[in-house]
Amino acid sequence: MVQNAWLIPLFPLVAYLLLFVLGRRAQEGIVTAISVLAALAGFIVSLLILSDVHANGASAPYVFHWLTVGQNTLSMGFEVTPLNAMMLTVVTFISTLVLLFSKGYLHGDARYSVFYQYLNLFIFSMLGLVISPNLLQVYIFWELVGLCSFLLVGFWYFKPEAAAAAKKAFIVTRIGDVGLFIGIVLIYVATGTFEYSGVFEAFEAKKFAIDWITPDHFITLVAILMFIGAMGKSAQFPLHTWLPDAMEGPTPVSALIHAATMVAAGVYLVARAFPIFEASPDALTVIGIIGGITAIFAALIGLTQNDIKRVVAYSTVSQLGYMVMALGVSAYAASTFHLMTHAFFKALLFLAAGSVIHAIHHNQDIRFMGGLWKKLPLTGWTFLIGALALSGIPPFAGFWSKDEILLGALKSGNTTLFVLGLIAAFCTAFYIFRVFFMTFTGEFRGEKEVYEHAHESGSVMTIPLVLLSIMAIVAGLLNSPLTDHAFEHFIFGGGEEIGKVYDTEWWLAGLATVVALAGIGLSYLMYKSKSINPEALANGPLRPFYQLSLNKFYVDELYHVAIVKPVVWIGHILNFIDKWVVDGIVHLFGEGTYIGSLGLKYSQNGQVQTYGLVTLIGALLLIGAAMYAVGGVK
Amino acid sequence: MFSGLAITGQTVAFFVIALFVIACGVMLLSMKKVIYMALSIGGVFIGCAAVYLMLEAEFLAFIQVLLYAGAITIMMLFAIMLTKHDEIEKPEPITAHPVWAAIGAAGFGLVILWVVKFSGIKWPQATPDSPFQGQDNVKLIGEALFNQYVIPFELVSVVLIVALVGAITLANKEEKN
Amino acid sequence: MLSVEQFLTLGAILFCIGLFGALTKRNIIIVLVSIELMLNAVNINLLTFARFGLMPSINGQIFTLFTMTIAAAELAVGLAVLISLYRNRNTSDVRDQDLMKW
Amino acid sequence: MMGNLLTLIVFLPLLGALILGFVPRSNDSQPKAVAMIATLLPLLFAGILYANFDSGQTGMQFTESHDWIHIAHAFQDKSLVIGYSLGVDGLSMPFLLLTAVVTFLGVLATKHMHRAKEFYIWYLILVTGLYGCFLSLDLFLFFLFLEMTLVPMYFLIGIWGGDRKGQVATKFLIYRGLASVGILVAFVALAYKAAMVTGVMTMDMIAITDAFAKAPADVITSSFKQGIFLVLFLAILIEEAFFPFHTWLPDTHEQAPTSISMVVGGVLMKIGAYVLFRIGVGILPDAVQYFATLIAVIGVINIVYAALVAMVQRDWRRLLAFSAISHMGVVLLGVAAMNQAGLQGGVFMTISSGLLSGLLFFLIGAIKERTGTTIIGALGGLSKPMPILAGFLLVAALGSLGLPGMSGFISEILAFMGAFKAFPVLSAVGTLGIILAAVYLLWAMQRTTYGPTTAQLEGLPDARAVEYVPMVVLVALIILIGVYPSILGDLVNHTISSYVTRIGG
Repeated sequence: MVQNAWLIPLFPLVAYLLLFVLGRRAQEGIVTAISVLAALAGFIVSLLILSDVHANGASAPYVFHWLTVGQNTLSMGFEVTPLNAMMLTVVTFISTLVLLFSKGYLHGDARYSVFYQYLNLFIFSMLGLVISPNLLQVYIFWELVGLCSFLLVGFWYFKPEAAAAAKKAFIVTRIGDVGLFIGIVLIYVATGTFEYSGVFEAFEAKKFAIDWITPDHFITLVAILMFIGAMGKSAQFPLHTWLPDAMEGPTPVSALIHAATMVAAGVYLVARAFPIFEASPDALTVIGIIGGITAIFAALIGLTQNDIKRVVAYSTVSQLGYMVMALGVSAYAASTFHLMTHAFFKALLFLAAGSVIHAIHHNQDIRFMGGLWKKLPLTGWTFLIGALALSGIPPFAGFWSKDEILLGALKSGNTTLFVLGLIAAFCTAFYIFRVFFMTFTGEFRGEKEVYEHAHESGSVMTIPLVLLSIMAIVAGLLNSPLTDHAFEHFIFGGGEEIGKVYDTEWWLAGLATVVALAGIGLSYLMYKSKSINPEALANGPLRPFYQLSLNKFYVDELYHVAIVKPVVWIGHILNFIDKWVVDGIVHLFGEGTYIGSLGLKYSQNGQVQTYGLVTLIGALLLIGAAMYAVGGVK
Repeated sequence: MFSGLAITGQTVAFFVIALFVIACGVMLLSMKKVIYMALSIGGVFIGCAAVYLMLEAEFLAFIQVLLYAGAITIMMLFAIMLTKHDEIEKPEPITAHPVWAAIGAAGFGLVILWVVKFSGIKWPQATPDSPFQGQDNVKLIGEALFNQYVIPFELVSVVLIVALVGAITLANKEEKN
Repeated sequence: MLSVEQFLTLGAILFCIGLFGALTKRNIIIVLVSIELMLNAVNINLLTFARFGLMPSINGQIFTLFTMTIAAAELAVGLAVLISLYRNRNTSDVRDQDLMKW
Repeated sequence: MMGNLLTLIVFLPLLGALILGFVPRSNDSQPKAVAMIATLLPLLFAGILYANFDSGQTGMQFTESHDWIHIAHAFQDKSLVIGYSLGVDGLSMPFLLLTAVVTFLGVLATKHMHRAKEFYIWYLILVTGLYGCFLSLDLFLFFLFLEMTLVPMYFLIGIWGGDRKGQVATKFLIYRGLASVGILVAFVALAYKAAMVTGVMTMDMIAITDAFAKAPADVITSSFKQGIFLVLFLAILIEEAFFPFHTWLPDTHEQAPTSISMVVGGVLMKIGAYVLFRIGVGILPDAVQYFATLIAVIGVINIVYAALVAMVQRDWRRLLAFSAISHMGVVLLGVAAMNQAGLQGGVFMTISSGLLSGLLFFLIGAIKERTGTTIIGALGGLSKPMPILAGFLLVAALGSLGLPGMSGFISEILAFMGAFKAFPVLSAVGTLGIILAAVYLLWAMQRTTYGPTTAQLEGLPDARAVEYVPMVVLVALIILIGVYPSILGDLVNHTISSYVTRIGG
């Protein structure tokens, strides 16, 4: 079965080409049918492969020749490992549901078919990224998913904010991508190959064809460069700013790309290339710190945001921070496990949020929501499940995976990271329930008419919610003591352990649960029972902090002043130099010649005899000069 | 300069002719009336024809008389008649131009004289026997012209035709309007 | 015995007279005449080498013949231009023909 | 047939120009038809050549060689031999195909012109010059064809250009004329030195290459090679519009008509790169190696400088011109690396930049035709009235900023794979260009096709049927190279390998 893994990305590619040929006026039903069927077929093949891998372990990569460079060959191909079999399944599963959900969400949009084209292209690229057997191919699809993200964020091109957000998403991730680019090119220069296997061997042997740096430093350098790529894609601090803005895109896009799949690609890359990172303790420390900072930073911002999608987006950033932190403390299994569970419950949260937004006519501000439980019970339930999973309440998925990460952080001896993670967990529970209470309980604060018309969407939108809810509940059990850590065994492919694995500490699980419950409780007090007035807090003692959080710690503004403006200014200065100095010198020659000629033209008096005389004397002088040159008159 | 030059009939004739030619040339420069200038050039042409004879180019000497002394001089005279022929060059304030022209021309002449006389070039020894001895000059020219130089000859004839047509057109143009 | 030198000297003197005339005379006809003078000087040189040169041959005479032909053509066109000019501008002074100045 | 195919390719356009001379002036469609045939036939022949090309071979193929000018004792005892010789190898084949495609599409892209007949006559002469440059195996012949591109360009800009056409045409002529001087000096010096080895002053490239390859060090000293290379390199900097000799390019693109912009950006500008590969790397590899750092520094300066300047341009065409300069900086960086990946990346980038420039200038021309402007600020929301054009513009911009799956990416990564080996730090600075390319292209895209549509842009027509041909062909080629780079890589691989082995590295 494994040798047929190439079919999985092929399905969406074929779907994309079909839709492209059908054109933008294809019927919605046909478009949806093609897309969903393709994704479903991919999902089924993925499941078969998953079981195959579960039984037989990883396979060698299948590669074919792509380009010859002198004696070296660059190849493309595919491979199946436990990690990417898991990813394939998750991606195709969520893709199927999101494609289905979009039928309701995008219904009636003039560019409905285009939307599905882009989504299919994205799914193809994401799957291609996952099954890549070498870093070059990873980079290719890495950029392609970025492109699709750009296209989909800017799908409503006529909205200036959407256009700006799309551009920002592409450029900020590209800054990271350049890090990755340099990283893989350096790896190629040093090892002569892009293939994972060859690269890992070289890194283990620490033998590199590079002389300007010691092998150890080289490993650290490359690891950090590659991690910069991951930072961009997985929205790690300080390259996180694009992800919340990317919420300008349609909500299904946010669910698929900016929650479940693409943003996890950074984590996936670090996990897939873990031997590179493992070889450099310094790089791992950096990764852990960045992950920890991101987790707490995004969680703090999430506390005060009012846009329902942005809160969920910041929670995504925060959770990605968790995964990265886990990798930084070598908790490989925990990280990949959290990657999977997070994909389920975050997609769920986004789709539920989308369902809410769809029901109340594309309003996203939670200050103008409330009391929607009565109107949207199913959405309410599923959102609650997602929120519980995110908060880490047992037995929901998030509990098991987050607990593993905290355990890893604690056991690695890095107490700071552990404490950061714990605080972030508290914040997470608080803000997601803040959203829940403000959206579903109390009185509706928007226009009455909207509330009257709000109703649960059709089955195309609710079925995905239900399915994801189920996964959000049960997925966590896969790596619990109850199933004897089945996921861990699977992800290690029956071979030796990657990273570090620890036995469950029940006291820690209890502590995490208590912290999460505390967050929920505080949220309940503030937004449900109203026994604490949040306004008073925000305007009172916590005002500076509230402002900081509300304005996202002014990171965007800082970037604008410190990077964007100076670069544009440099551009203007250089343009000025180009126009007036470089081209100015050129024009100076031109003008100088012209002015000189203006004076010289008076020597042209039109008298043929004068010309003749001048020629004669000139000739004589030349003869004299020639005679002088050959040694004078003998 | 002329040391070692035996005084023979030939040399005497040469010097007489040369003096005549140069004198006519100087007259050309110094005459005031245009018509005299044109006449003195006739003298130069005839003198040149004599020089050609001394150089054993009988045919060319003949052509020279026919073409230059005959046709061209007459054509000049016609041209002068058609323009302001009685015009006398007015004396002008002396400018630097003629002075420089004189210096230039003299300088150029000196250079050539230097090359001819003092540069130490070994000129080929003059042979008393003519290289064309016993051969008919006209026949020689004719053979060369119609064998070796037939293409240049044809081209020259084309040039002449074009010049003829061109000259007529140029001179005619005004009368139509 | 006359040799190359004498004829060349004569040619040089004639040439210089022609040159001076061409550069200083005001009447266009005379300028043309001066140029003819220079051509004649050249012809003398050609014939000199045809007779006294290292490899005496008839070629020099042929060249002279061509020179004469071209000179005749030149003069014909020159005089035609002159007539035309005179008709248009009523002058035959070289110094008045300065349309090509700046 | 095969024997004379190259001559046919080179001179068919010229024949077309000759035929155009007999077409009545008033007719508008006939000149275009003639021009189309006169560029389509070479395209077909180039296709035939490509089909019969043996990419496993390093030498010249389909060669034609005739003695042309032979002057005995031209230099002391050495005779000067100039031949009419044409041929293609793995290096010139891509350039030949590029020329064939872009020049044909350039005719298609030409809209109604005043004085159409003269336009096409000049255009076809230009095309012959371009073909000749890439196919000549003789330095003299090459130079002749190079000059043949110069004069038509002067008139094409000077007559059919924008409001500053006179000034720009002159600027173009002077700049490229200067470059020609440098090239001529270098060529003569090369031939002269080669004569010291072979005994015959031949202008034949192959003979000179061989002579230089096996000349003992005391006959052709390394300082002499370095001197020639400096002169040649200076000429290439001008020819290729590198900082600080680049200012003719933005002006030219701004003022030239669309099809001419396509040909300039697509082919004409690439002659400099071709000379760099063929003469610089091919004949003087040790000099290139000697100046590698200098070349790399200039390359990096170009990448970053041009990208920064492009960022603040107001006119699409100027922006694209600077973008092309920035891309060609990558070529210099790749060449400076003097290894397989770098050189191959350089060739890839040259071809890719040619295709992308052709496409982008075509699209901007199409937009200008509809909206009457290329000022970025005056456009906006074009996706609504013309989704097809906007879509293609997006594809072209993405290709230009190096998106994988298109030709720009594989070129960039190959060049950097080579460059990082030789100059890690400089290359790292050069990668800034990758970010900046995204910044300025997406910024311009955002302002042009995204956002609300202004009232006067509402209802403008989208792409016409005939406009699909250039767009689809160019995009197809760009994607083909991006997805399956072997199609280009296999062509150049062996030739580049033979260069690399000559360096011994």
